[in-house]
Amino acid sequence: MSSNQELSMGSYAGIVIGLMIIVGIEVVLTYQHLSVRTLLFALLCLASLEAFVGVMYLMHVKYENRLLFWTIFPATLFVLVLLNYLWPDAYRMARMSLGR
Amino acid sequence: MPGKVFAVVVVIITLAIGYCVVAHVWWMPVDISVHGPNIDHQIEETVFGAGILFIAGQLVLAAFSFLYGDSKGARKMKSFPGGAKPLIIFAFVVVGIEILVLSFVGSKAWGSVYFTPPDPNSVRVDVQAGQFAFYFRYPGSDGKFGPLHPELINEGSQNFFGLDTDHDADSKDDIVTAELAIPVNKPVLLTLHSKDMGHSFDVRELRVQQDFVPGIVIPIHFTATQTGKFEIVCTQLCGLGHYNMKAYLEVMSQPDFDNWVKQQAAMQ
Amino acid sequence: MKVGRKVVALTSALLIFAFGLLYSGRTVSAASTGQVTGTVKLDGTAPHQKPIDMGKEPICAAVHKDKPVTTENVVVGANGGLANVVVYISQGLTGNEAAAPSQPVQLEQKGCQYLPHVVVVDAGQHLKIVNADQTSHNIYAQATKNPPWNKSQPPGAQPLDASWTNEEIAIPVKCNVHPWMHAYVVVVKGPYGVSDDSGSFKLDVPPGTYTLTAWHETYGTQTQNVTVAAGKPAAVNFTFKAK
Amino acid sequence: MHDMTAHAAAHHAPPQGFIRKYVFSVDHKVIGIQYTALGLVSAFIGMALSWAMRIHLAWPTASIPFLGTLSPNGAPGGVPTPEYYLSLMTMHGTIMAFFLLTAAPMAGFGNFMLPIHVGAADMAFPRLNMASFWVTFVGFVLACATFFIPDGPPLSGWTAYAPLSAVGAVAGPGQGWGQNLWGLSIALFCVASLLGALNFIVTTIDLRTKGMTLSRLPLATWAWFINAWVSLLAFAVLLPTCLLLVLDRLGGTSFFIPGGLVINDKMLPHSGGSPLLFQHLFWFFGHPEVYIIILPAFGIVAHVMPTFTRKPLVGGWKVITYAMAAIGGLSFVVWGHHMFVSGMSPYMAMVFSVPTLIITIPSVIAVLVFAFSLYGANMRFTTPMLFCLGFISLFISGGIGGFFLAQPAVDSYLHATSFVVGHFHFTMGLSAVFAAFAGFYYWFPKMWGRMMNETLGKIHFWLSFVLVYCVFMTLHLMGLTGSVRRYSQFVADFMVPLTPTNRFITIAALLLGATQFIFFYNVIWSRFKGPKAADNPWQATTLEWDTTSPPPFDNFGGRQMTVYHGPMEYDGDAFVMQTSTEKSIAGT
Amino acid sequence: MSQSELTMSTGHEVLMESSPYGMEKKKLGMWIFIVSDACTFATFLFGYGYMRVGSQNWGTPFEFSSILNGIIMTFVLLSSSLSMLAAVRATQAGQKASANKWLGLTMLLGTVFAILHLREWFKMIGEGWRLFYNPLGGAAQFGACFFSVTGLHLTHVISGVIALAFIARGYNQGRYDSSHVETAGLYWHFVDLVWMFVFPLMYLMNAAR
Repeated sequence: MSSNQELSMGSYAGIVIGLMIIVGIEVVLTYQHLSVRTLLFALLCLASLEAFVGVMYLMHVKYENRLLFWTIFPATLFVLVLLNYLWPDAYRMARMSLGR
Repeated sequence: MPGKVFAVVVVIITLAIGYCVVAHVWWMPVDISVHGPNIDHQIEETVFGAGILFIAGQLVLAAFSFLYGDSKGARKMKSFPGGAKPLIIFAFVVVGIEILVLSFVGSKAWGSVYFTPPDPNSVRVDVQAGQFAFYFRYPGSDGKFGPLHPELINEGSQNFFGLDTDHDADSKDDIVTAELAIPVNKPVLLTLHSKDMGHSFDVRELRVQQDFVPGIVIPIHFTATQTGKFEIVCTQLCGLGHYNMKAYLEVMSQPDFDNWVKQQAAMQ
Repeated sequence: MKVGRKVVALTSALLIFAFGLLYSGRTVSAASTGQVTGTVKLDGTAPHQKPIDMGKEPICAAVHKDKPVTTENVVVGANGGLANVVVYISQGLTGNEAAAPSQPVQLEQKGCQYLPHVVVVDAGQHLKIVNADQTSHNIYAQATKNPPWNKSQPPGAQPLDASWTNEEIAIPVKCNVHPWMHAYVVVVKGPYGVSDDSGSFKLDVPPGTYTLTAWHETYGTQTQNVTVAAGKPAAVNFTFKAK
Repeated sequence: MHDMTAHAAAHHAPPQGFIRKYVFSVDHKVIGIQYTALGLVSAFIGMALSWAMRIHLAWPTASIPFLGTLSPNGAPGGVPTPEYYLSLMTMHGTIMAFFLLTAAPMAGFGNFMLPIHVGAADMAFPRLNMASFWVTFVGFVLACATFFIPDGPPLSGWTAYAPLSAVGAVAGPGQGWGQNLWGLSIALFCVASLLGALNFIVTTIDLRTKGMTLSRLPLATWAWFINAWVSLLAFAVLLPTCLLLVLDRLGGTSFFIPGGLVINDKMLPHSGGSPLLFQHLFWFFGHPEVYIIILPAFGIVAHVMPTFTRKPLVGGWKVITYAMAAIGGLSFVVWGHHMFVSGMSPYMAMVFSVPTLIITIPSVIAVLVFAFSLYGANMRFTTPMLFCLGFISLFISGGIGGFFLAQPAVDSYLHATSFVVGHFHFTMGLSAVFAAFAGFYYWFPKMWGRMMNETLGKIHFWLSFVLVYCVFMTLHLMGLTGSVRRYSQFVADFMVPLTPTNRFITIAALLLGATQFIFFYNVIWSRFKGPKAADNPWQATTLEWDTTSPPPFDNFGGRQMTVYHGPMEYDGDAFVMQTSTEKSIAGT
Repeated sequence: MSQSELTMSTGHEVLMESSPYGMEKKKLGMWIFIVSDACTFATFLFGYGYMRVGSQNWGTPFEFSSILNGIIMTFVLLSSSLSMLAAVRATQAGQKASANKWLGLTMLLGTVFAILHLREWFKMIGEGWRLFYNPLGGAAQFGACFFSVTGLHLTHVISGVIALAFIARGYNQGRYDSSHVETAGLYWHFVDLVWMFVFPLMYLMNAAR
């Protein structure tokens, strides 16, 4: 079976607690009166970090075959990046709307 | 035998298509706008470039089908000299050049419509598309458009734009017509907004086509160079009357336009 | 077992008798018809009716080239009579009025206009819709108390048929393809009268006391009570205030 | 490496009983035939709808037989009303694009052939495979049910643009429950396609028999594999779009409906949404969808042609596979060219125009590979081969339209004209269908164990090929006049003179439809009375010709299939099966 | 019906190409499902972002109590991931008893998450929030985006709990082995990681600050 014995349960617990700490940081940041844009950027970075840690460690991708990493991440990021083509039209919608 | 028949059929079809395109059996109407020639030039260039690729492709297919039919004797197979490399080079080079040319020249034509700012003193007309009719609004003598109140729209009493002439000073002199009249050789700025569905403002002769998107106002500008009566049609599916959603664009000389506006104002 | 059979015979006899009475009852009172006549006046100047620009449909624009068409929200005759007012009985119906006329009422689409502008049908009576134009119309009856009804009628198609069951005082009818085309279908129970250009109307009503309601698309409704004696027409006049 | 310990699961015994064997079967071959049958039924329904549309366009007052009885209020007396014409068009597009063109070549032939091509006994997840067919079938039933509900079928086109499709019954006839059922049907189709794509990917990766390295995969399998990835990511975006659309219609939300819309003098209780969001999300799926339709066609032609040119494709498996992969990848970057004039910001137009032009390069490479593989061949003109040649010619004609519509300036004139209709019918409609015909004639002996009649096949090809050009090239070139698509009648002044052209197209379309019955008759007759088919009637090399036709329940009768060669070991009349240990004669 | 069953029916070893991913086909299938489900969630979140950018008065309605509730839910879900890992470890080690314990704990935590979430939903519905009504006068789109994104996630959590129940039952009857439990674990971690995006974007971005 894929060798997933590298990490003991204790270290898994450490990783999960680490994720909880990141969530704590996110909450603290929320109440720091940042501008919406910087808060959004910070939250997205932290959430992506959590997701990356979660996928690599909790879901063993770090110990699986390299090809799995190079299949799931490019495919998902490809769609995530391309969906960003929406934003110019979202702002266009806000800027040129009839005020309704 | 079938290979030769296929080759002949393909050649006949290719020649027929070539004839239909070259002889302009179906072709664009004469252009009457300033930015039109750019677009026409772009279309003719694409017809020329893509046409050559089309004819070359079909003739190559016909030639191979003609030459390498099913000869009963067990002939020795010949593979294409150089394998696939020349094909890839051809694809990258020829199609690549065509892409660069088309996109570079094309951007100029596209830019002339969308990236050049409208002329400040152009004739401004507010166009509203609703389920199955266009209505046009001229600012009237004060040159300002009154605010729109969608809740006041009442087709029965011809209040198509939802103007509140009692309270809004600017709306009092706005002129609402079902026909778009514009002066010739003067820049025109249309602001397109939709009442309900997605519609589209398409005048073939003006080489202008722009969708109405409900919720936002889209400005387009052009200058007509010829007088005459042209048809505005809706090309975005908007429901059962889509096929009959049209209005007329009348390009007039400046004096005709002025007294047309006066005449429409009297009829409000 | 014998009692059961006797009971059955008795009830069926009763039924036949009741049905007979009901059926005959309807025709008994048809003979003595009273009449209500009157005029509808508009107090004040009629609001300016905007001319309709049919530029979109050249076929219809050509029909009206000489006489431009205006909106018909308020149609005032020569002597200030208000047209298109529907007068009907809102209370006092005794159920023995004349049966609804069987032949259908016609609503015609001619020159991209509905003729007549206000059409009245009895509940359950059929409306025949004719398309006399060379262009397609779609008839959209935006009923609320009845199921909405939306059908297209290409040029030269055979007449469409529509009927509404429950009473609805004004069903606005429009054509989506020509947004200026508007009409009203008024579904009433019992006798009704529509005021013509001079504002006069006529109702055939059996004798009795009734409340008459007059409805107009712009000025709303007014009611008046009236008692009708047999053979002597009762006069009722309405006056609407022009805002 | 595998956990080869014995599993407690029921082993792969062939099922007994009619239901288990033919209806709820988990055998990939039965599911493949079910998908192909669904595709054939959709083809004939779609064709009937297109007949009704064409007759109405040519003779607007003509009474179309059966239509009056099929839907008395949609087409009283057989003459379709404008809204019913739009409903016919919408369902023609939906049924053809989804239930025929996406389902038949990919899921139909793919389900039947992929496991055999890779030498496996069945798909990786057989029960999931059966589930995805039945979800597609329910979607198909929902889509057809829209004809028989009082509201009638939807009329917002197969693209169902936002306010018209999202606002509800107030938008006009057909937009009531018809549009709801359409949304649910397409959502179900997305779920089924996602499960199908997942099955294809895992089977191609994990269940290849000994020796079947990726470089020896048959090219049809490569196409289905790449296509599975494209449809996995594309349908994953269409599913939420359909859910949001149904939520807009039934939940009262307004993701796609802006504020201030007035219909019949009444303000709609929606605000905050944007039709552009729907167009972006739909076309993010929409353009990969048209490549989902054409990639299996590339795969089938690349698989069938070497058998009849008796020589490998020029450039071997690498060039065509990389071209297909490039097309699959680029297909996600180009969707904006559908929205040049539909309100998207004009700056984005340039951003989408360049990749759209770039995607023509791999397409041209693929066509060149197909065309130049005929060079020096000794072609055997069987029906599948003729259909492959037809595919190449039609794809060249279709691809040319792409050069025009990729440029925003040209598209501003040609958008939503019948030029576009001709373009996508050539690429999606005809090239994909001709390739599907090639696949059908090629694999019919293997799927049903009987040979199809060659003369009927050739008649079917020649008539279809010529009539197809008459119908769709006329439609394509007519678009240059700017004649607008999706019009139920031609009342605009510049379109009335086109009526003779439309009559010509209609007559040709009716004849084209009639020729398809030759094919249908050929299928039915050969299925029962056709001559028995040998194991390898076409002297082909891939694994499906290495087993009996039709193949037994576990495809190879328990034999251990070991692969030593690539799929294109042809040299004139000599050929080397993939599993034979002889020396390779074509070096693949 | 994987290849290995074939061996039983035909009696000899079926040789196959080794999978380049070197993993069970169940796990590979689950990974590919995760890719497509991630794109589905991404589309919902992009729709939410599009609505928020396009609207004028979005409003930030969440008081600290809802944020606190959100934090508790996040911790519950994260710890359920931990217990899931322990369950997988136990099944691989063959300890049936502790595997059942951990699986039971994971299901319990999942149910707690669902209950907390539904409680918050009903509180909001009680306050007047509807799919398209904002009692605080902000953009009415808030309800639509909130309920649709969290609703999709909640559906995934609930179906995850039900799937875990089936897997546990099958495991106890010996029909499923540790690879099935590990695949279910992958799905569970994925649902947890999607919450890592939903919580900040839906709760923290709308916290009244």
